Amino acid sequence: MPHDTTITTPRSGRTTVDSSVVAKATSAHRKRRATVWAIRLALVAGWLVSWELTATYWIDPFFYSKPSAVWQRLVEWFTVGTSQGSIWEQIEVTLQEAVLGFALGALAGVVLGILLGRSRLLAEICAPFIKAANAVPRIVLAALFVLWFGLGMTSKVATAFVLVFFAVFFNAFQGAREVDRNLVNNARVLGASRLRVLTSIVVPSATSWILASLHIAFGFALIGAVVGEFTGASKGLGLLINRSQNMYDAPGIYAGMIVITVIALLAEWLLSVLEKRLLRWRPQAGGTEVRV
Amino acid sequence: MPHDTTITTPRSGRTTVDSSVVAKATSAHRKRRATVWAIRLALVAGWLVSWELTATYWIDPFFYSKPSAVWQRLVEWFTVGTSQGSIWEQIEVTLQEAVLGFALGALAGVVLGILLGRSRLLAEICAPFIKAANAVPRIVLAALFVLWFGLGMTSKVATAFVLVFFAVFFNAFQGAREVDRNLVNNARVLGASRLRVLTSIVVPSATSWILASLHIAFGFALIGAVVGEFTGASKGLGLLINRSQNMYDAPGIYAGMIVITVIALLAEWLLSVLEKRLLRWRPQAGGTEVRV
Amino acid sequence: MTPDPVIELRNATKRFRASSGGVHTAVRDLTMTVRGGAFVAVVGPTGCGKSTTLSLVSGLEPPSEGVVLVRGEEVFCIPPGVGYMFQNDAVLPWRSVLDNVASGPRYRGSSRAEARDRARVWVERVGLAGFEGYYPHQLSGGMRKRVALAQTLVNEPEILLMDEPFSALDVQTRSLMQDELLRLWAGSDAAVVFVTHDLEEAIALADRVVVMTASPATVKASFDVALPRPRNVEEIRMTDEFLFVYREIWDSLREEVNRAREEASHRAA
Amino acid sequence: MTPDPVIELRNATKRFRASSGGVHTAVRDLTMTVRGGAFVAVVGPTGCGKSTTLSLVSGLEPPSEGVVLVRGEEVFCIPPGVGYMFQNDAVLPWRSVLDNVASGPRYRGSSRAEARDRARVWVERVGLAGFEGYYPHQLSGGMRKRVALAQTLVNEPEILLMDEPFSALDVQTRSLMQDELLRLWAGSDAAVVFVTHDLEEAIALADRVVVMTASPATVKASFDVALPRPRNVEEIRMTDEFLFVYREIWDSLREEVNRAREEASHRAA
Amino acid sequence: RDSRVAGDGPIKIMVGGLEKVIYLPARLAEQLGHFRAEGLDVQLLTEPAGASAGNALIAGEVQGAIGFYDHTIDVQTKGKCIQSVVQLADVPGEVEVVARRHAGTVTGPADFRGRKLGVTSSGSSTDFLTQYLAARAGVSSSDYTTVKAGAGPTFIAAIDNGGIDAGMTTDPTVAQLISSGKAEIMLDMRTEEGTRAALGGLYPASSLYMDCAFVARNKEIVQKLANAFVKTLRFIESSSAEEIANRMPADYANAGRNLYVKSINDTKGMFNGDGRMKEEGARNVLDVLALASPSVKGRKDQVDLARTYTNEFVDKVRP
Ligand SMILES: Nc1ncnc2c1ncn2[C@@H]1O[C@H](COP(=O)(O)OP(=O)(O)OP(=O)(O)O)[C@@H](O)[C@H]1O
Ligand SMILES: Nc1ncnc2c1ncn2[C@@H]1O[C@H](COP(=O)(O)OP(=O)(O)OP(=O)(O)O)[C@@H](O)[C@H]1O
Ligand SMILES: [Mg+2]
Ligand SMILES: [Mg+2]
Repeated sequence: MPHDTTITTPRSGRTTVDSSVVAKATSAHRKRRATVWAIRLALVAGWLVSWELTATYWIDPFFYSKPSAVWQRLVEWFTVGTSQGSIWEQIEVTLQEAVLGFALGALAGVVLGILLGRSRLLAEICAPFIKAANAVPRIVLAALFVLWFGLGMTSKVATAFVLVFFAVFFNAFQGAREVDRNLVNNARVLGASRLRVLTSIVVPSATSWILASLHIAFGFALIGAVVGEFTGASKGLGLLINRSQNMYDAPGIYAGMIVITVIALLAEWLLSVLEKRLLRWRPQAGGTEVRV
Repeated sequence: MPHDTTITTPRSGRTTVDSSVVAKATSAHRKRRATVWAIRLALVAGWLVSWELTATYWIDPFFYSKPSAVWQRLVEWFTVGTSQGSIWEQIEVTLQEAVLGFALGALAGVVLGILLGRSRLLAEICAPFIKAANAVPRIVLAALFVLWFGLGMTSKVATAFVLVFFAVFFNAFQGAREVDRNLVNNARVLGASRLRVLTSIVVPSATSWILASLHIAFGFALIGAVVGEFTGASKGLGLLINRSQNMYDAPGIYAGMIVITVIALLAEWLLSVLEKRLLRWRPQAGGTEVRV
Repeated sequence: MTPDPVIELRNATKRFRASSGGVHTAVRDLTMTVRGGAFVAVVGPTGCGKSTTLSLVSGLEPPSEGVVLVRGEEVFCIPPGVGYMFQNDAVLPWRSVLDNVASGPRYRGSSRAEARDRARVWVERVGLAGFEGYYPHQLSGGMRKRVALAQTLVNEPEILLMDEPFSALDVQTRSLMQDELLRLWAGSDAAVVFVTHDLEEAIALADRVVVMTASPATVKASFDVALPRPRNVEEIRMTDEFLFVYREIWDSLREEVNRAREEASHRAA
Repeated sequence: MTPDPVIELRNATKRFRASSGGVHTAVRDLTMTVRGGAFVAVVGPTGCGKSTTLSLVSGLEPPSEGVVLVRGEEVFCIPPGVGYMFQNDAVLPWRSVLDNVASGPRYRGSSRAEARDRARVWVERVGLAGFEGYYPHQLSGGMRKRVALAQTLVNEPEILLMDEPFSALDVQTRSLMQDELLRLWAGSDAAVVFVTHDLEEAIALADRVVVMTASPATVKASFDVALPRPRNVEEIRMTDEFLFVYREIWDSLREEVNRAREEASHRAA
Repeated sequence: RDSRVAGDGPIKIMVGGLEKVIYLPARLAEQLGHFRAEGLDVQLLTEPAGASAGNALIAGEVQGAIGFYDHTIDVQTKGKCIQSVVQLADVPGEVEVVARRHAGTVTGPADFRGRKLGVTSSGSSTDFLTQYLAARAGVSSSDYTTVKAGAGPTFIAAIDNGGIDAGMTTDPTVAQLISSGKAEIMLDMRTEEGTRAALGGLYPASSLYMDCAFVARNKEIVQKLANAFVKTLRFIESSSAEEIANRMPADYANAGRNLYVKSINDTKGMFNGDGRMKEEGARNVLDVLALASPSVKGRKDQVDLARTYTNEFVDKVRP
């Protein structure tokens, strides 16, 4: 970060903090990141090696596959393509379903969660219905959605939607309920209308709750899309995995899971960037002091 | 509540609040509850009637079934039994799987969430792995669990476990991160060891986050059990629904969903009782004033 | 000179549902009026119900019995022209100092630029020039209080409710703020209800000091402070009139505080 | 009579990473000693770094440069025998008053019953008898401060760090608490570092008043208060010695406060 | 959305498991270019369960479905009309396998008593056939435990770790189990003799079925489909397993090419080569369902078998 070299002290006249202090702090930070990445990589490597070894000498790779076979399958998919066509096409289809389901589900979850979180009567009335709806197994729903919405994209989006909606809804609801009454009262006295209280106090207050739920929600959206594709589809990563299952292609199953996971991690990274922007106002968690 | 008639005023000598004030407040409270229930029932009734009517005159009950048929199927299950044996047996099996998965998943989620929420290094190292694991479609996992753990209860418990774990984990993690630093510092100065800080400050602070996640988690546990049963089983509600699907028995599908929903609502109610006990210390949300 | 009361409480009673399931009376049979342009200070033992009284006037809480009138009209929602500085921090942690202060004008329909311009003036007046872009967590407790003050004053309220606004400020800033408050108030027609624990502050600022009884709160006594205006808070403290009024109010207050403590121990027995 | 210093800061500097990415120096080159059994009051402009100084002594924050010694040993973790009353509310909302006060003994290994017995005594001493079973949200701000005080004192610390402990109390309770604090302190060998905004309070309580510079904080001047002990806080205020010391410290402090304000506006320009 | 009337866009055919060898003709027809040769734009979709394929068909999501013939009878009892237009096989192609460790003790349906029997899914054709087999041997369905073991790896794992003692499944699962020595064949319903021996008659299973109304209104399209499928069946009849495997997409043999060829070889005999339904077979299916399916039980007389299949189109296919 180039900003690291700016020094802000109210008493700039007396300041003797030289830039070496800042530089040291920055290098300590870099070192830490390097350590973290080293440990992560070591963990991954250890896991892959032990998997490869056990699958070679001990357990049955027919069920468990092994990293080298999975890697081979991945290479094949990305170079030759899959039997359903280019792997990118599959990714695109699944991603499209997941993103749509995510966006709609998150929006609906936030709006309904906040509304119900702020209105006791509505919340009391709706609570049992929402809890009931949440208890409906998604896999059954996925089958129903195919009947209701057809085999097209809609049914997958709907499956992703319900998964995302509930995850976000419950957090937004709780976040809206936990809003500091003081802040609300202050805004009301300052002249905020009910709507403005909602948008300028309740929503920002609930943001950390909502963001916490979004972290898991995109994973859910992907799962929803995959479940939907399992139920009936002509393209998509879910179908690819499903076919691998049916064709005793264990490497294919794991390869498909890896592709999905990588997508989820990318989405997660995007979300983290968003979170950092939205929560700029928050004191950073421990460990931000410059130790020199 | 019999307690409603106790009057607590610091200045009991001057108190002229007669019990009629309390009685009025209590009756207002009752009235409110009655209204809420009336609206809920009206909604349910309206929904059932419109479903019955549309299914009779407009949409195809082959797919959408209708309330009367569903009711008939429910009655049959509870009097005659299902094709897999007594309905109670099915409920017991599914419940057992769900409860076990729920308990283990919630425990693991809370413990890991709080540990990672308090340790920046651990969190940084593990974060991508946990997010990756969360992105693995559960339906694929369910199939893998059957391969790994067999067709018995273990594979269903494992499916329920992963669903519950992630829901709880992310909230516990966030809850542990949001703990007021002041409280932690105070406890440390008062002499609390790291462990005591965790148990006496962090855990209670994160309680409202954790409880929020538990609300959806039991629903997830049920879903996990059902998904597991879909993949392979000899008993359980999931299998019952799957069977109905295979036999074009729409009323059976809906009846199974209703049984699961009712179970989830009962569990939800138990959780609410627990929540009330655990969060006794909290100021109740708005609307608790006695308006007389 | 003595316009109609802008604030009037008539036998106002406020009860809360206690968590034990019983009912806790915070304010009982409180009758009190504040005329337009008056500066009334309220003192009383901790926990007696001072904050609750302000919340009744602001319309944030409805009275359980009795009526609350502002400018002759019964209060159902928040009356226009009321400013309320809360006892607890109520600045928005996700807004910078400037945007926090600009909240009021924004809520009341000003454009963003206009609101910020007005806010900037007030940020300077409370001595926070240079901190416009800071977020509340980057400020000390005292600085946050000043943000809250600016936030309230930027709306130029006609009725100003202040709940221990200066209790977290350092002595110097505090007396500066007190002087500033008096200056601003003198230039306006605002009625001020000022809750404080600091009797000196109460006397130095107010036209009238109201002493509240121990819980449940009601008016115990009301003392006029006839010190000449404009006042310089620092200087006035040492005058004989000041010390006389101080002693008088002090005696009245001490009684209540002792009573509050006794009752607490009684209840425990 | 003059034992070795129990608290010693040698050229202690504390920097924070500012959210802008830069570095903010809160305390700079601070050197200061407190002898065993001494009562030192610390005053300074808001936001100068007083709370940060206490957090260095308590071991909650490590210094960026320099050393902090408690009883001659360098501070790495929280030194035993330290009590710290925070500026912000730090009572546990999920524990009743009694259990909050009993926290310290419980953490230090007492049995539940014993801890509660000790806590009960302290709850009474701070005037909260009868409120043992209340939860913090059911108490007023002042009552919560008293809970925090009892929570700290029940551990009978040898080094007592207090960050504006009485700022939210009403006048009467405040002077009662001040007297109580002096009484308790006289009966112990505890060293007290007492941060306050109230100069009167500082002089009335302390043996020595330390004035801090505007941010970054360092010791500007130190004034011995030679008023005889035992003191009655109420009475001492009116004596000539008191007023003399008051004026002296006031002049020193005023300079810093003005400097702090100027710099703030300079930075803005 | 209702595509029961042929409009623009491709003809969608839902297969209850595109990779299953018993449904091989669907993908093979596409690979051989028979659809294109007929001027048809066919899109093959896949679903894990036969019933879902049936549902998709009835919902009008697809124009055709490839699955077991018995679905046509089942849905008729619920007031729906679908009919088999090309009957791909006269036998189910299912195999009752028994885990190697029980091979000595469980030799026929009479030994089902007290056993855990795997079926692909509860309420599926394998479930009905298992019940029928047991009933013929005098074992009631309450005397054994039916376990849903799925098809594919989960079935193999279940045999492997004792989740089931015996079970009914198709190729390539069977080939996999036999070649790895995990199980042995008890009843082979991939051939006519085996099926007659096990069930006392034929049991036509794999078929292309379509909505009756669609068939009535789009005879040309159905005829073209029938042409394509019958040609494919003839190709299967006249080719070796090796040749067929060569025509399939490479990844179908991901679990091992030899295994795939073997499973085609073992199964290819079940396809009837002409797409015709034999009346005897249809009647036998009804008998099985009347015993095992709760929806057909007691309603056997109300079922109009003539509406569940038609040979009208396959008969018109040029030789
Ligand atoms: N929402 C509430 N629910 C229940 N009790 C309440 C509520 N608000 C206040 N109380 C009670 O009412 C009483 C008066 O509270 P209030 O905050 O008005 O006191 P106060 O005079 O402002 O005290 P302080 O000077 O310490 O701020 C207290 O005993 C408090 O416990
Ligand atoms: N954790 C932190 N991260 C960044 N800056 C901090 C942190 N803690 C304090 N500061 C900054 O350090 C300076 C000193 O803060 P401190 O709380 O010590 O002041 P103070 O003298 O106690 O003020 P007050 O009298 O208002 O309580 C302030 O400018 C504050 O913004
Ligand atoms: Mg108050
Ligand atoms: Mg401070």
